[in-house]
Amino acid sequence: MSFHIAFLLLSVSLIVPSPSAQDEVADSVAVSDSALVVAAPPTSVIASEHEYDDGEALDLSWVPSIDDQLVGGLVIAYRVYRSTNGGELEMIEELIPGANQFTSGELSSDSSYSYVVAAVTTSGEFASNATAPLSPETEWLNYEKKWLFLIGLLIAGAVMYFIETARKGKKLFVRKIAGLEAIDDAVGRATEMGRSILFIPGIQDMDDVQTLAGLTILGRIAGTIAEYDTKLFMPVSRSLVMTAARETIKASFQTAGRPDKYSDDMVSYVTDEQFGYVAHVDGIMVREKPATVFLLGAFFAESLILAETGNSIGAIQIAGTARPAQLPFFIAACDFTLIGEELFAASAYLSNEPRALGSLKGQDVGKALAMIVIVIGVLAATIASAWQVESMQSIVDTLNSVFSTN
Amino acid sequence: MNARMKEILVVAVLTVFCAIMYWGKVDGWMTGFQFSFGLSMTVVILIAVSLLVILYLTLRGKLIGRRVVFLYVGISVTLPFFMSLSQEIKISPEVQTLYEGIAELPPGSVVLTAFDYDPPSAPELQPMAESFFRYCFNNDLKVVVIGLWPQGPQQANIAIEKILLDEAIAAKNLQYGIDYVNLGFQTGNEFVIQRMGSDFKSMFPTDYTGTPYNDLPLVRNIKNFSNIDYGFNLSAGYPGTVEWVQVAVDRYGLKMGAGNTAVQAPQCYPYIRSGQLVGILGGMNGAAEFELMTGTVGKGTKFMLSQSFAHMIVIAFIIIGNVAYFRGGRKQKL
Amino acid sequence: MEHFAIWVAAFLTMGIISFLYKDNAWYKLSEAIFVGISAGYWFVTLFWDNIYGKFWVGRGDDAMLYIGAFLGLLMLMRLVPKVGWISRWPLAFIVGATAGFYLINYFSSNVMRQVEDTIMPLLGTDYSATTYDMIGNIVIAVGTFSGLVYFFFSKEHKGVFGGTAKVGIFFLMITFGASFGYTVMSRMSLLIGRLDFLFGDWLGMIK
Amino acid sequence: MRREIPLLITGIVGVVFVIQYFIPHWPFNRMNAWFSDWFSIVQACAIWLGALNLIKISIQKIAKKKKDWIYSVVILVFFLLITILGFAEGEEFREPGTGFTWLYEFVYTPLSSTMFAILAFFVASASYRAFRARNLEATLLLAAAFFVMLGRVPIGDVISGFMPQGAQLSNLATWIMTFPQTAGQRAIMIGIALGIVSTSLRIILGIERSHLGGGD
Repeated sequence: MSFHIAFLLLSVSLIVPSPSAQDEVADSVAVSDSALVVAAPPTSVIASEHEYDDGEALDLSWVPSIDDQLVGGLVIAYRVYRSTNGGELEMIEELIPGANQFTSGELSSDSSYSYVVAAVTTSGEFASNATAPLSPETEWLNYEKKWLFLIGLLIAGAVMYFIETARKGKKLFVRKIAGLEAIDDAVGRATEMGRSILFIPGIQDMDDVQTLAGLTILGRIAGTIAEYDTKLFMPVSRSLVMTAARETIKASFQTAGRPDKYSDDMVSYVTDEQFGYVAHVDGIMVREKPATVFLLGAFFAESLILAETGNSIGAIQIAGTARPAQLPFFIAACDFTLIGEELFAASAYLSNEPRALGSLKGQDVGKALAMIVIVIGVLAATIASAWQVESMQSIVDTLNSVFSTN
Repeated sequence: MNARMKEILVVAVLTVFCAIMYWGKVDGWMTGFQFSFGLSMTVVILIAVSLLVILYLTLRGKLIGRRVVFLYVGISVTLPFFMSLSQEIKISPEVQTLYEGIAELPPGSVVLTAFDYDPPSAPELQPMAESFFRYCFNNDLKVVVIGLWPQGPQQANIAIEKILLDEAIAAKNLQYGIDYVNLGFQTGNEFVIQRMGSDFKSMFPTDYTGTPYNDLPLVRNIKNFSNIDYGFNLSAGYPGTVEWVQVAVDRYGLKMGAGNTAVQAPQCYPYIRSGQLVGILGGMNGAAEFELMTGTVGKGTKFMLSQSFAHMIVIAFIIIGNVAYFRGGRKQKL
Repeated sequence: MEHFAIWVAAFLTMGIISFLYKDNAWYKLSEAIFVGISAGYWFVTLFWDNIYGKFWVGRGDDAMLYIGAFLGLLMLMRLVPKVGWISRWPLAFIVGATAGFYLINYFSSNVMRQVEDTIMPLLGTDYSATTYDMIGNIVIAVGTFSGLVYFFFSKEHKGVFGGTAKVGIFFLMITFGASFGYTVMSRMSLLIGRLDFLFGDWLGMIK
Repeated sequence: MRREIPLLITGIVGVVFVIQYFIPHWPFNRMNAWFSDWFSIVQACAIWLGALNLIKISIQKIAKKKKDWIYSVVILVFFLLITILGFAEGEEFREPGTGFTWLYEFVYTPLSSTMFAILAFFVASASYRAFRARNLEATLLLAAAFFVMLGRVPIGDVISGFMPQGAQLSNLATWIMTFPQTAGQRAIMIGIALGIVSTSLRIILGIERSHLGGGD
């Protein structure tokens, strides 16, 4: 109870005006030597929970002082004061005239806070009543993201549903993807020519899904390589990728029944530096002249240097990346290119495992959903704006709010 | 003459060339070397004629190799350095909107600039950094620099040092810590941005010199993105503009513009359409346009001539390639 | 020293460029220097930044960092052949976290946001767009839709569906062509930067 | 067991990292930060494996006097040189004036810039070879590249100077970049994201697991 009384006192003292404000009043009067400018304080100051955060903020809103006018207004600023656990008021923010809300951050859910908003004139401050003490709360769920969650769940559910369907033995149709047909031929070609295969899993580390996708494809083709007994070499630019790539190849060789053919020397670390790595790989390419080059993973500017050098030595090149910026170069310089999504589909496709193929079906559900929403949304928006149809506009607004990520 | 002899000859010629040039540098007669207008035109015409000869050869069925293409690219980039020709520059809408976004900031606004590139991308991005800083300092905007690439903050320092030598800006007597701060580099890619969303200080406990965050008046009161009026990202890849948009713009609502290498820019165009980015400076052309908008002449403008020439050469070879294709050289592989 | 430094830089610059003619000793030398220097650079930098700067300095404030150090230690177990298999644990951890993080981030930024942005009126009276924008909007809607059709795996590209997929390929080709053309500029400017170094900084011919 | 535990770790960690996005509460709100810290520490440990591998391969090459073994000596010398400098110069190894910085500025930087810059030549040779009007698709690729390339430099507008304002090459380039290019990019981006969702799910569910090796 004493807590509240303390606040009452504090706010009263602020209204007529606060000690700190009083000093300023005295100062400004002394300096400007003008008449005292009195303004009404802001009213209805309300502190409320800042929604869906981790308990670090409170929202503050108020009705601006009636003397805060656009023309001839007396208020030159608003000051927000905060008291922590009933302690002293401290100014935390100064806002421009016309302001009516503020989010107070850097709070802790262990403390309670009370606020006072003061209208500032040339003569001093005129403070509102203090708000009731409030502690920010940590939420367990961010409801603003509920649509994201639901749609994500829908698509993830679809993927899992099809995986399960496929596992039960139902045959699912997946169309052919051009570049993938060529992979086995490319491995075979290297064998026939008695030359080697070069595999580049991009230049990113294991914390990029594209590297993972590249390695899973490596896992599939390493089996074929083991059977054909072709020479594989794989310089990499990340130590973790080196480790993972060795595990991948080893596992594939084991599955193919050729563990004896595996050697750690197939994978070697060069350097983390993008262009140092490229300089080395370029050199290896022209010296070793591999018959087949795989470029599957996350690529950056080096994509074209590698692909052009590979082209100049006459290698068959199969590339794939999800970096849109690099796709044009692969298209221009490689024999086959897996465009974006196809890179991720490739390992599922190559595995011929029903479950993996099922996941591609699930992906299509996502695409179908996107297409349907685009068609409905565009039609509704067009009708709404062309013929001013309210109901159509509300469809558009709903779709926008559902798909909005903010 | 066998191949080995040829190589030795090339090296010898190159050595002599370098020696003469270096003597020219030491002696001074080489500095600021320029072709006259007439000579420049002659050189242009000579290049054009030689391309026509190649076209003729192609029509006769003699295809040129990739080394000839390489040679032409080298020539077309080098010679314009010394030519006295000028060209007109036009402002594109994405540069216009970016400029307007900065121009509406009142003096004293805090601008966060993220330097996500390294020296190899400097030819494109450094001119942008320089003209951006020049604009900010001239208009009393406060600048906070960070980098998600290790060499980024160094690039920022190079640009700032250069800009501070400008007379108008030197006269302002800008103070480190008050008018601009370089918080340095932090590892963690998009996670850094994510954490900056709640607390800058936790990611940058000190600036690049080791001064504690709280001892820097400019940033002392900056908690997170809500205290930043404008974000500007100079990016050459990952992590870069895409990550800034995904995290800082989408999650924390930062208003943001970007300067990208020309290769990075197309990927960010969807973000302009959707309003996630205010505008983009794309490549050297973007840099030159921004220089024009802010009324300065920097390297971006200067190198545009080489740029134009190089483009013309590439286009000429595309035409020659197609001529070769339609003439029947379809089976030919370069 | 300054002179020497610029000569070294120029020597190495030309060594790399010489690769365009063919693989040669000058290039091999530059390449070997590059690999050695850059591997060492990252080796040292990662040690000071991550092991020292992140873990050693910060371990007092954030006990969670010990988990990272533990994972790193498990990774190093690879050096001991008998217990090398344990290094799969940190690898599994990283792969799992990456998969989870990418799943949700790409879903929200690329799927949700891009779909939202494609929802717009193609034409209309109260819409302030010009004809230019209208045509553009139609192009975007049609292009995005047909592009998605192209990526559809569950249906053979035949009939109307195949026709739409074909339109999708056209859009993809224009996209790639445009990106390529746009990139030429950037690549040329890099070369401009290097030649500016050779003719400006090294030979002093450009002011 | 050696195979199951890693799969279990991947699965659990994957799920946790998905749901953290929706939960602002501790400890989920710290997950991302922790992971980035942990990853960088693991990365810094793993590079020892890489570096030792590099040294091992170089020494093998030298010992067996393989072709070009002399360059392996160069690699070793420069690797050791910068490493020793970097450790000897202590925490301030990156300050101006250190040997490490000198090597970085005058050896590392020019090399990496030049390697990047030779792309200019490859862009030209790739355009010369690949942009040929073989069929409708290739022609569209060629045309888009052609117009954007021209429109991006001032000389494009000199060529199209006879056209009215707003219909010049630079406008065409901008139009291609803003509309058809955006549409194509968008389709690619949506596709990629769905591909990532499904690949991530396959990893989390343990369907993709080759990177975790066989069961030895």
